[in-house]
Amino acid sequence: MTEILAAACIAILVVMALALVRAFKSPTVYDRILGVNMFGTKTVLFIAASGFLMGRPDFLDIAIVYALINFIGMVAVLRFFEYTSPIE
Amino acid sequence: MAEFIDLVLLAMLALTALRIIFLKDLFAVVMLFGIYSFLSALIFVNLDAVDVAFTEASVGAGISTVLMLVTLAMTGRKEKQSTHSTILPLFVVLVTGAALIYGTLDMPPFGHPDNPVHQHVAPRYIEESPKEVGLPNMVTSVLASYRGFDTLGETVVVFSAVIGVLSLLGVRRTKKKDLESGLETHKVLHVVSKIIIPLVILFALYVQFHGDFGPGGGFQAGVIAAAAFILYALVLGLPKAFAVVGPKFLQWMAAAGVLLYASVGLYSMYKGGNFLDYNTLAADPIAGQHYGIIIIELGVGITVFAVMLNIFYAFGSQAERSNIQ
Amino acid sequence: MLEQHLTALPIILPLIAAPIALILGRSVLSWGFATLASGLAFLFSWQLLSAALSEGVISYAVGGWAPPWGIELRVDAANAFVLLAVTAISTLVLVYSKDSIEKEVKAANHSLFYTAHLLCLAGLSGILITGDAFNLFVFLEISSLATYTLVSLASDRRCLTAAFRYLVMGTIGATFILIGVGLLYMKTGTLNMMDLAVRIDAYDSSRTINTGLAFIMVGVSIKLALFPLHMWLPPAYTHAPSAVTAFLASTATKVAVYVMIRFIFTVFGIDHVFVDMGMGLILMALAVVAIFKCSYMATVQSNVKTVLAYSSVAQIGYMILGLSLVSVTGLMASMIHIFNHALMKGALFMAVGAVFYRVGSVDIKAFAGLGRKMPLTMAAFTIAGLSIIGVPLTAGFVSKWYLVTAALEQGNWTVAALVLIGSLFAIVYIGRILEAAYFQKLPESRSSENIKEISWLMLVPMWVLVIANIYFGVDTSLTTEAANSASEWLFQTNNILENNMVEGNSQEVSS
Amino acid sequence: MDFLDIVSSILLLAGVFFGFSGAVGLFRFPDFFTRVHAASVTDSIAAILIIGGLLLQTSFDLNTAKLVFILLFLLVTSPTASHALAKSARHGGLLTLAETSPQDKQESAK
Amino acid sequence: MSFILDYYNYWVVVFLMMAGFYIVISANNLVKKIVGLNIFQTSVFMLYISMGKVTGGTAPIVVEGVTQYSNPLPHVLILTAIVVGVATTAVGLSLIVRIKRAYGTVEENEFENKDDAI
Repeated sequence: MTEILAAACIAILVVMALALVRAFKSPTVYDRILGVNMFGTKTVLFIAASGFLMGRPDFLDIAIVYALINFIGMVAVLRFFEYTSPIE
Repeated sequence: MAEFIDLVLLAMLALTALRIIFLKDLFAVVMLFGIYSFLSALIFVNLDAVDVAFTEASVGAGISTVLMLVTLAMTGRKEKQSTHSTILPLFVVLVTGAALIYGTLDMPPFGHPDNPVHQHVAPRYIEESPKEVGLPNMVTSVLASYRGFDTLGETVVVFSAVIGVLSLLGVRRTKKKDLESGLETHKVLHVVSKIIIPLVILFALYVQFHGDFGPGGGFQAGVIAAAAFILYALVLGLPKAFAVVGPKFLQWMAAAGVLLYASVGLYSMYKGGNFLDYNTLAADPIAGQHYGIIIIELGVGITVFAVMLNIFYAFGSQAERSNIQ
Repeated sequence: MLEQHLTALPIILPLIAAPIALILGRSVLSWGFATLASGLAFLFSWQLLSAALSEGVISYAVGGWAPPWGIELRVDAANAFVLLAVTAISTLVLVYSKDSIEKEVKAANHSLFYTAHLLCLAGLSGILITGDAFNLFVFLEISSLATYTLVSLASDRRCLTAAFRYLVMGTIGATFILIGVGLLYMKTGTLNMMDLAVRIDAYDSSRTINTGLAFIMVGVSIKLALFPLHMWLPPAYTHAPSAVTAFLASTATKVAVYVMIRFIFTVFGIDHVFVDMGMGLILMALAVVAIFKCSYMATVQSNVKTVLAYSSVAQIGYMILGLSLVSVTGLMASMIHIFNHALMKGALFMAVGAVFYRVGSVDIKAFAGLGRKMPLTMAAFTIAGLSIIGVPLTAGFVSKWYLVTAALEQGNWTVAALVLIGSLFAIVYIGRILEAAYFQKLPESRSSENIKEISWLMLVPMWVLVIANIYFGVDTSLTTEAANSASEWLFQTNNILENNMVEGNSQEVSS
Repeated sequence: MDFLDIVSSILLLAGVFFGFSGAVGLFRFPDFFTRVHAASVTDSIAAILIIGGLLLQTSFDLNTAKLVFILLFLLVTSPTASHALAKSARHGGLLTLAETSPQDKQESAK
Repeated sequence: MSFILDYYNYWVVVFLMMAGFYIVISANNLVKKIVGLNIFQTSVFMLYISMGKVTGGTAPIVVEGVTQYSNPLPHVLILTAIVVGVATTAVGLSLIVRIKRAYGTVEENEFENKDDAI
């Protein structure tokens, strides 16, 4: 089972890396936000999976915080665009 | 496995930092900073510092990023071309970095259990604190009891931050005519936020009172509760948030939290112990530690909640003001 | 009960008073309350100094946890002496600030001002009293955050950029200290200063410890505005409200000098810093350059607050020069100068603030003819200015005297001569202002303005400091006794710790 | 490996697969609205599958409750965020591929 | 090879610190300076947390059957330091907002020209 969890963790890391690349370089601002958002949700999954991998799954609280902060960040970004034009 | 994950995360961090140096779009810089915070919190989880990760995720990626975004809304998104020379900063950084690398050469190896750090002082926390303080979470024991004075200082730091922000920005009550702020057009967001906010506050209470047994505590709970209200203010607009908790009330709350903390210390002095000596709070030292820690964590939570929300109010009301003009 | 907690009270008192001052809200109420709290802190630190002089060292375990595990407050002659100066100046400045602030700070911010002042005082007392390296960082940040706030409260927009620059530099400095403390912790496993001192010696030649020392030194140098890192200081002092400048100029940098002394003499040990690392020469060179470069800068400024700010950087040079001589007398000269300079600069900036209160400008031109219009203020300025120059019978003379003595003790004629030449610059920049005040006529255009002497509430604290300047210039027993025992104490602990190290090593070998 | 472990592994791997395909979609789809579609749909399914897989690893205690909470939270917030983002992009004046090059579309329809 | 394994963590952390430090002292835009300051501080936090790690240890919350815990003290210190960091950030950002209102710009070289020296 550990191997499967480890494989899953590594795969999620790869997805995170791809999202990170999108956040680094993207055709439009919205793509960047999309990349950041995807990075956030994948991080939540990563924490959950790695908690089981490391044998201390009682730290899921952190994953909840991540999910929450990710959402608030998105709302803040949307609010930000009410003030400034998103087109670069 | 932990080492491998550590390495991958460090590599991502390094790339993010490099990218931030060269980006000129400040919005992207702030987004990447949020990612940087998230990543470093992941590293903290991976290095067993769960309480720290908790705080870093909620503070660094949450509060700091939101505040930076609000500031950007007022100051503009583009960094202009610098006229400074880059040679001198580069030189300073290289010298400092070289000094640090030189310093690493005699460092105890990473993660080795025989390192001085793990041999002196810390063993007592690990071995004795469950007996002396009676809490399974050693970080909370050390934070609230052994180094309770530091934590009092930390609460006061937060308090001084709100003094600074209020004196610089002030919180102005918005007028009737700009009640139409908030993300009015996003109906789905309204509904979802209204469902989520009570859950988040519930979660904050859980973090506040479960901090003795798992990751969390007053500071994290305060930030999460503040985040719930920030979400409310973001979606429904500041005036509606003011109607729920007003800025003046928050100011008193912030002061009250610090006083609550300090009063535990004063009471223990009155009882004949030293400042913040919780053993004297009850007949049984362990019970005394329990009471002391619960009260001071509550004080920290109250102050941090009030301060974070009030800082957001101050920034938000400035942004709305500059938006109207 | 108070006896037992004397060590903790100077920190706790302003710390608790700050939120109460905010809750009080009304300007007059929070002013009275803040002054009361600061005055009480002064009384306690007075008792603390006498206790420290008689008992040697007083240790207080916060939370009842014994030192390396809990946080220790540790008072000896050295920090009790500086603490006395800090609390005294704070109380006087608070009395002074009631009127001064009304002119320079928005009414809505008055209670915030007093709160921030109390926080700053609590932070400074914390830095002085704590015996724990990380706790020092926490209090350093409390005082710094309060300071940034205080500086930015002025009405001139330039105070904002000054405060921002101060914030960036200050945070870099604090982060450097954090790195340094981290490196020490990594090698020793402890944060308590005495414990660090004992355990560092076992790692004397370690590269990690040396890097930690370097980072702490650079970080503290930023905080105390040692010469090449002083760029934040002149703008911050120039544009802050006058009461704030009077408070900061006479306390904040002094406390940072104390931190440097504490780290060099107690934590790292003289041999390590001066013999192995050769820091003595670097510090001495920087101090001499600071004295000359910044004294010269002071002579060419037109804003009187800037003149005094550059003069402060130069005076810090004297303090560093004293400790870089590595002798009991040299360190004693530094300690005396920390105390005396607080008295001088406090009085000078209060006088300048009084001029701003009446005239609305602190440009050197604005001083023209003030000798007649504001005789008491300008008399105070003159006496404090003479003290900066180092005229006999003033406090400034005493500190320069000991500094020169310390240099001559080591046969270091060059340093002694440089100190005296540096004083010549002080004659020039103080002389320019006095010349304007007494020998120039009030311009016609301003003769109609109603410029008169300021209220007694501002005059009394100013004159208390001026009289202290004369008193400590004539009767030097208190300052020299305290500074001497402080300096001897520092050398003594250093020696004890080094002997301990030798014994400890032999024990380790034998076991 | 007992039965639950096998099911759990299958769920995990399937979840990872969907997550990965979403990330690829982020790069390969032609315009923003299709990319948002790829990202948000796979986000939800990946969350369901991965957390479902992890749920089978718990012994029905507090952790189970927390996992369910995370899952519900993600299921509510993630699509909301994507929806709000797409809406905001639409209001901000971003066009779909079809709108930017109508000729191409007609030609390809023929 | 073991040398690299022993220290790679610290080296990357030093690199991160220096990247943050570089942004602080070279950036012209004040917001970016604050971002740099945050990166600098966050990296210092990582230095502390790295030294608290014990290989094979686990988070310092007592569970049955575990004897090897990581060092809780650096965690406590960094909790405090994070709070200090966000406090500084808040004050710095509010200064930036005021500077923007007073000068109309947040580029260092632009408002430097708008005032006389000092």
